Amino acid sequence: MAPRIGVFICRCGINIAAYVDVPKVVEYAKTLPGVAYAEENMYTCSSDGLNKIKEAIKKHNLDRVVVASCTPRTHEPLFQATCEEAGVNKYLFEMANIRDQCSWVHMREPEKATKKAKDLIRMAVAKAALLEPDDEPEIDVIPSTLVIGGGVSGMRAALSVADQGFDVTIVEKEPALGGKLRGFDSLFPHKQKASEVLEPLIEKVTTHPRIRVLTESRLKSVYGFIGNFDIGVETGKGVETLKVGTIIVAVGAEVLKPRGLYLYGEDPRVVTQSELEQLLHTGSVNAEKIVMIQCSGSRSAERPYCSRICCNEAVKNALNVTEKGKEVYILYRDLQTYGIHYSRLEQEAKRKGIRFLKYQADKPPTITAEPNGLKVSVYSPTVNETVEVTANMLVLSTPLVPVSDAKELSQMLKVPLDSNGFFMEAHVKLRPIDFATDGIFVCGTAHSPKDIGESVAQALGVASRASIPMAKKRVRTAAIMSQVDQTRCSGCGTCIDVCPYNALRKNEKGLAETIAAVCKGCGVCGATCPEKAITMHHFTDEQIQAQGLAALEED
Amino acid sequence: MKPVLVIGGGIAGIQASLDLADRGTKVHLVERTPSIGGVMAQLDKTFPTMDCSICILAPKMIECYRHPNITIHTQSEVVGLEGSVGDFNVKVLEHPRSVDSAKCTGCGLCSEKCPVKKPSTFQAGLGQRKAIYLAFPQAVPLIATIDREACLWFTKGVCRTCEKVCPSKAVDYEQKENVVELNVSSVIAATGFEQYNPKDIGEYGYGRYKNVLTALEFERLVCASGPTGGVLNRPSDGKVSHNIVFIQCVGSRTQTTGYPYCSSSCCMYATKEAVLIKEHEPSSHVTIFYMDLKTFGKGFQGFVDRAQSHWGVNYIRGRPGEIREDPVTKSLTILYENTEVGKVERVDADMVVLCTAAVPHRDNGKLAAVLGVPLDGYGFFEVGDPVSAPVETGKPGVYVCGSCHGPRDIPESVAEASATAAKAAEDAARAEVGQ
Amino acid sequence: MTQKKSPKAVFQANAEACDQCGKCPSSCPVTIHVEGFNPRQIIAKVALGREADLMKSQVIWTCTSCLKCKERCPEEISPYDVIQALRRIAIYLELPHPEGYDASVKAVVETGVVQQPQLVRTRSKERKDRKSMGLPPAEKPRDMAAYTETLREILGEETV
Amino acid sequence: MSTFEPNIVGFLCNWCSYAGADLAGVSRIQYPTNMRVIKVMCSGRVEPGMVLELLEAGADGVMVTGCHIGDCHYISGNLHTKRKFALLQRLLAKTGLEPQRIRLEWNSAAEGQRFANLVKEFTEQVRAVGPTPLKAPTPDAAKLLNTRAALAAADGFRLRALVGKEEKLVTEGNVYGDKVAQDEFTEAMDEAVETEFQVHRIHIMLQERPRSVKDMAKQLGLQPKAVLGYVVALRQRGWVDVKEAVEGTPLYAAQ
Repeated sequence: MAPRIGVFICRCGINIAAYVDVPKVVEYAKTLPGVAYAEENMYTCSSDGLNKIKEAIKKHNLDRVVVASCTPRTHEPLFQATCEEAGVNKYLFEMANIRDQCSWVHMREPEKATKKAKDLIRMAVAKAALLEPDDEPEIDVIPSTLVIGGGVSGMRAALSVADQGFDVTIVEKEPALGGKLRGFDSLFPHKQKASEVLEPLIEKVTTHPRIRVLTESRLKSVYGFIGNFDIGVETGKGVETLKVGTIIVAVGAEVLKPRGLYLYGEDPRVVTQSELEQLLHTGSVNAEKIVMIQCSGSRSAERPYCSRICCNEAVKNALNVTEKGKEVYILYRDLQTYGIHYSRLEQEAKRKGIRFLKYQADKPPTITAEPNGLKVSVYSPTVNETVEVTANMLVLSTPLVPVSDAKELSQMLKVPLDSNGFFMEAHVKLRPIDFATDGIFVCGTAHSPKDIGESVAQALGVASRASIPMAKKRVRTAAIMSQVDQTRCSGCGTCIDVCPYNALRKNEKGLAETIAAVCKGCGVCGATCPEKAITMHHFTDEQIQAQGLAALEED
Repeated sequence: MKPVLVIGGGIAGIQASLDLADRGTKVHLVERTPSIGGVMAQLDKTFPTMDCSICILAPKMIECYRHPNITIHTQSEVVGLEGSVGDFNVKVLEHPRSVDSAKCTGCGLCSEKCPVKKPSTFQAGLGQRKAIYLAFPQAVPLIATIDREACLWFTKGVCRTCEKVCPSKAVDYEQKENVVELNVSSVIAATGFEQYNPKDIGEYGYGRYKNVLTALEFERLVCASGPTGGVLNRPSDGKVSHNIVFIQCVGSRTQTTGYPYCSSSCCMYATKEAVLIKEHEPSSHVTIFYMDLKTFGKGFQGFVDRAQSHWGVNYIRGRPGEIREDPVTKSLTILYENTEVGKVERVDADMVVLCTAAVPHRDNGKLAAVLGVPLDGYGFFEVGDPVSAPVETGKPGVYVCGSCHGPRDIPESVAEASATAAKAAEDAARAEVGQ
Repeated sequence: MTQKKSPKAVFQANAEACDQCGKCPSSCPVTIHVEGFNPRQIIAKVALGREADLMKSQVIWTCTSCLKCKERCPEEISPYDVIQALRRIAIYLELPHPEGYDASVKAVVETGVVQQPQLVRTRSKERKDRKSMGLPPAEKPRDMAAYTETLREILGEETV
Repeated sequence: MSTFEPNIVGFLCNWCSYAGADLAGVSRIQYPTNMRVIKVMCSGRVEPGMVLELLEAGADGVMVTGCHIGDCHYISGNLHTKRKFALLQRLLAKTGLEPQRIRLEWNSAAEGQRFANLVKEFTEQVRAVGPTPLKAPTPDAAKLLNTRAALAAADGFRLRALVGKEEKLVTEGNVYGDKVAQDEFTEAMDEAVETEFQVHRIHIMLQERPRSVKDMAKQLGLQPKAVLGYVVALRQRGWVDVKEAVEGTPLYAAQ
C-alpha cells in the first residue's frame, strides 16, 4: 500500500518564515511522491499546532508524518508523542531541520535557503516513505542483585539495595566479611576504631532478611544480560546457581607488598603502611623515630598512577604515633591531602611537628641498615641539601593494586579493565559507577584507590543504579537497534568484535544475534557486517540511501 | 509514592533527579538560575579525557527536562521546610521570568532587539547579554528571561521592545512571584559551589590587570562557544596569547586571603586548560606554578605525564610572589621561585590564569537555615560522619551531594548524587512498609 | 638590661606549618639580588632544627625588614620575625654579626633614627643634604635621657 | 565555473556533530547552503559504500563528521569510522575521482563556529575541484565504471570483513592474542583493495556483454595476464564463466 505522508511545515513565527518561503515550500511538498497532505503552521510545537497534526492524521488518513521545523534533538519526542496520540506509531515520524540548520544559517540567502528547505523536506519524505513501525519491547527484571565482594563497599551496597526492597546475595571469597577494613586501626577524621564501624555493619548485613551471604565462594560463570543474569557460584558445597537482575562488582583491591624496595622483606624494621596500621591496632609500635616514604611503588614506570589514599593514611598514622611521643618524618613527592578534611589533617600534622621532606622522583631516598637503626639519606630540593635521619622503623606507603583475579572476573562479566588493571567505568565523568554493559555496576577500590567514605558513597550510588531496573520491574529495549538476518549471517563474529556494548552474541547455531536489552543502536555492527546481514532499525541501508539520493535530485 | 525534592540543577542535581525519576519517583528539581546545567555547562572540556563538556552534559539536561517524572522549577528557591522524613512540606518561591514559558520558543529575537547590555554570567563576565536573554545557547529550558534590574521597562518605565518584537507574544511584564507548596518524602541538596574572587590577593592584580583571568573566565575564553569563539584573544587588546602562566592555589591552601583547604580539582583543570592551549597552538608556552601536583584521581597522573612529555607543558613548583603589569603593553611579568632549585626568577606572559578556590555558595547559610541542617566552619554543608554516612546531614531525610559539601570533581559528584537517590529510595521503601 | 628572647622563642614562629610554597622569596626584594638569602629556606631549616647553623651564617643579616614575606605568607608565618628572633639570639650568644648592625642599633638607641638624619634619599636614590633641598634641619631628641628611657621601655615591652 | 554550486551530502552523528550544527544555527553563524545533512546515530554507521553510492549518483562531495576521538557517545564507534574512511579513500583513489571530494572531520557539540567553517571550507574545496564527472546525462564512462567497481568492492564481503576486523586485530590482537602490526595490515589491505577493485571492474564489464581477456586488458590498461588472473578468481567465485569461444579466444560473461 502506498504511504500517505503528511508534511507539517513550521514558520516558527518569523524564525523560518522570514528566510524561507514557507507557502512555496508547502506547495512543493504536496508534489512529492507519497505526500497526501501538507500545511504550514505558525508554531507547529504549540498546542494548536499539535492539534492540527492530530486532526490532519484523522481527516486525511495519514500513516506517516514529517515535521519541518527546528531540531529533532529537542522536539522529536514531542511530535512523536503527538503521532502516537493520533494512532500513528512514533517510528513513522521524521523531521526536517529547516531552522537550526537552514533558515538561521542562511539568513542572507533566502532563495537558496528556500531551495535547501525543499531539499531537506524531500529527503525526509523519502525516508518517511520507507519507515516501518517499531516497538520497544519490554523485558522483565528479576528483582535480585548479586554483589561480588563482602568488604565495606559490597556490604554497604547490599544493605542499601536490600533496604530499597530487593533481594541481595553477597559472594565473598574469604571466610569472613569485612575486607580491607579489617586491617585498619582507627578511621579518619573522627578516630573511630575500624572495628566500631565494621562489627555493626557485619551484624546488620548478616541479619538482614533480604541479604544472603556466601563466604568462601567464588564466581564461576555469568550468562545473560540486564534483568536476567544466570550466575554460577562455587561454594564449599559445590556450584550453586543464582538468577539475578543486576550485578555489583565490589571486589576491592590489594595492598602492594614491595619486595626488594627500600629493604622491604630483607630488614624486619621496614614495613608497609598497612602493616603499621596492624601494629597500631595491636599497640606494638616499638620505634622512637619513624620515617615514612610516600609513592613506594607508585607514580613509577611500572605503576604510573597515584594511589590517592597513601598520603592521607600516612599523615593519619603519623599523627597517631606522634601522640605517643614518637618522632616522624614523611618523605613525599607531592602531598595528596585533598579536600577539606585531609587538608585539615595535613595542617594539624605540620603544626604538631611531623617533619615533611619533599624528595624528587629521580633521587629517591637511600636506606642503609645499621645496627642502631636504618640510616635514611634523602636529597630534599626545598632545603637544598641531603638530609640524613637514622630511624628505628621505615614505613613504606605502597599503592593499592588490582585484586589478583580481576582479569578473570572481567572476562567472565565481559567488562573492561583499565591500563592499570582496575575495573573501567562506562564514562569517566558522567557514568563513574556504571559499566558500559547495562545492569552491571562497580564501586569502591575495585574501580580505583579511594578512601572509605568515598567507597561508601559509591556503594550507595550503585545501590541506586542497580535498583532502578528492579524498581521499574521491566527494562525497555531500544527500537533503534540492530537485527541479524539469520539466513544471511555467516557467523564470522565481526559484529561481535566491533560492538562496544557486547550487545551481540552467538546463538546455539553459531550465528550472531542481537541482545535487544543491551543494544544502543549506534549501527556500527550494521555498517561492518561483511554479509550485510544486519538491519539497523530506523536507520536501514535503504532509508539512508533514499535520503541520500533524494538529496541529489533536482526540485 | 511521594515525590523527592532536589535542590540545585547542576550535574549532581541532574543525576540525582534522573536516578529517582528513572525508577518511577516524581522529582521536583529547584534551580536558582534560569537554566539547569550548573558550572559544568560553562566548561569547555573535562579532564582527563578531554571530553567536550556540553556534549556530554546537554543530553542529560534535555533528558531531565523531558522526563515525565521531573518537574523543573527554574529561577526558584526553597524558602520553607517543615515536617520530617517521609512527610516534608516544602515552600518553593518561583521568581517571575516575565516570559510565558508555554509560549516562548527560544528564538532569541527579543534578545537581539533589546537595547540593554549586561555582563553575561554564563560567559563569566567576558561576554555580554541583554536585559532579556537566553542563559546560553543550550539552556534548558530554552526560554528567555527578563533581568528586571536591568530592563528599561522595569527600571524606567520605557521601552517594551521585546514585547513588540516577540513573534509568539510570550513577554509578560505582569508575571508575579509564585509560591509552590509541595509534600515530599526526602530532600536532596546539590547546590554546588562558587569560585573564589581573587581580588583580595593584591599582588596578583586581578581586577586591576586586564590580562589576569580566573580559570573559569579562561574556560569560556578557550571554549568554541565562548565570547571569542575559542580564540585566545587576551582582554586588554585582543592579541592572541601564546604565552600563558597558570597559578595554582589562589585562595586555596591559605590561612589568610582565602580558604585553608586544597580545592581538589585545580591541578587537573589547569593541566586540561594547558593542554587545550597546546592543542590550539602547539608552539605556545604554558607554565603551571603549583605546590603539590594533586594527581590522586583515576587517570590523573597519566594525564599530567602526557601534558608534560607530549605537550611540553612546563610545571614549576613554586607559588609566585607577585605579578607586575607593563603599563604600556599590558603584558605581565611573574616573579617566582622554583623551589626545587631555590632561585627567584621572572617569566613574562601574555596572560595569567589564576586557578581559584572552590568556595561555599553564598546562599548556603540561608538554605541551611531553611532545611535545618548544619554548615561547617567554612560555609559548606556538613556531613556528620564522612566515613559511614558520606551523604547524610544528620537530619533524617535530608541529604547532600556534590560540591555543596566540599570541593570535589564531576565523577565524585555524580556517584554521590546516585548515593542520595539510594537514600531517598530507602526512605520511600521504609515509608511503604510503614516502618 | 632588657629581657632577651631565649632560643626557644624561634619555635613559636610555627615554621613546621610552612608549605615551602616559595611565595616569600619571590616577594622578597633581597632574594632576587643576594645569592644565598632565601626566607623560605630559612624557615625550612628552622623546621628541621638547624637554627644554630643559621645563626652562625651571614644570611640572616641580609634582610631589609620590608615585611613583604610576612604580609604575603599564605600560612601566616613570618620569616621576618623568625629572622629577627635569630638575630637577637645570635647577638645574645655573641655570635659574629655585621658591624653596621651594631652601629644602627646604637644610632636608634642614641638618636632615635637609623640613618644620618641630615641626609635625604630621593626617588632616584641619590642622597641629598636636607638643607640643599630647602628642608629645615631634622631635630634630635631634646631630652635625650628621657627619650632613651622611653625607648628602652618600648623595646623591653616588645620583647617580653 | 563561478556559477557552479556543488551538491554536497553530509553524514552527521547525532550526538556531537549534529548538535554542533544546531549550535551554529542557534548562534546564527552563516555558512554556504550547499550541504544536505543525513543524521545517523553514530558516524560508525556510515559505510564506504554509502558514500560511493552518492558519488556515483552525482554528488560533488560527501562529508562525514563524528565526535572527536575519545568523545564518541558509543565509546568506540568513531574509531571504526576512521578505519572505514581510510578504506573509502583507498577505493576513491582507484576511481580517478579527486580525493578532495570526500572529507572526514570530528566536530563537537560546542563547535558551532567550527562546523560552519568546515562546511564553508569543504564547499570551497569541492567547488575548486569542479563538477563531478559522473553526473548524468554525460558521465565519464571510465570513471563511472571505476566508481561502480569501487562501490561493489566496498559492499563485498572481503573488504568489509577486513576493515571490520582491523581495529581489533591491530589494537587487541586475535583470539590467540597475536597483534597485527598496522603497516602489515595496511599492506594486506592495499593488496585486497586492488584485487577487489579489478575483480569488480571486470565483473561489471562482463555483465554488460561477453568479452575476451585481451579486449578487457586493452580497455582497462592492464596486462592480459593480470586480467586472466582476476577472471580465474571470478570463475572460482562462480560469478563468471566462459560463454563461447570466438576464433579460439574464449569470451567470458557474468553468470
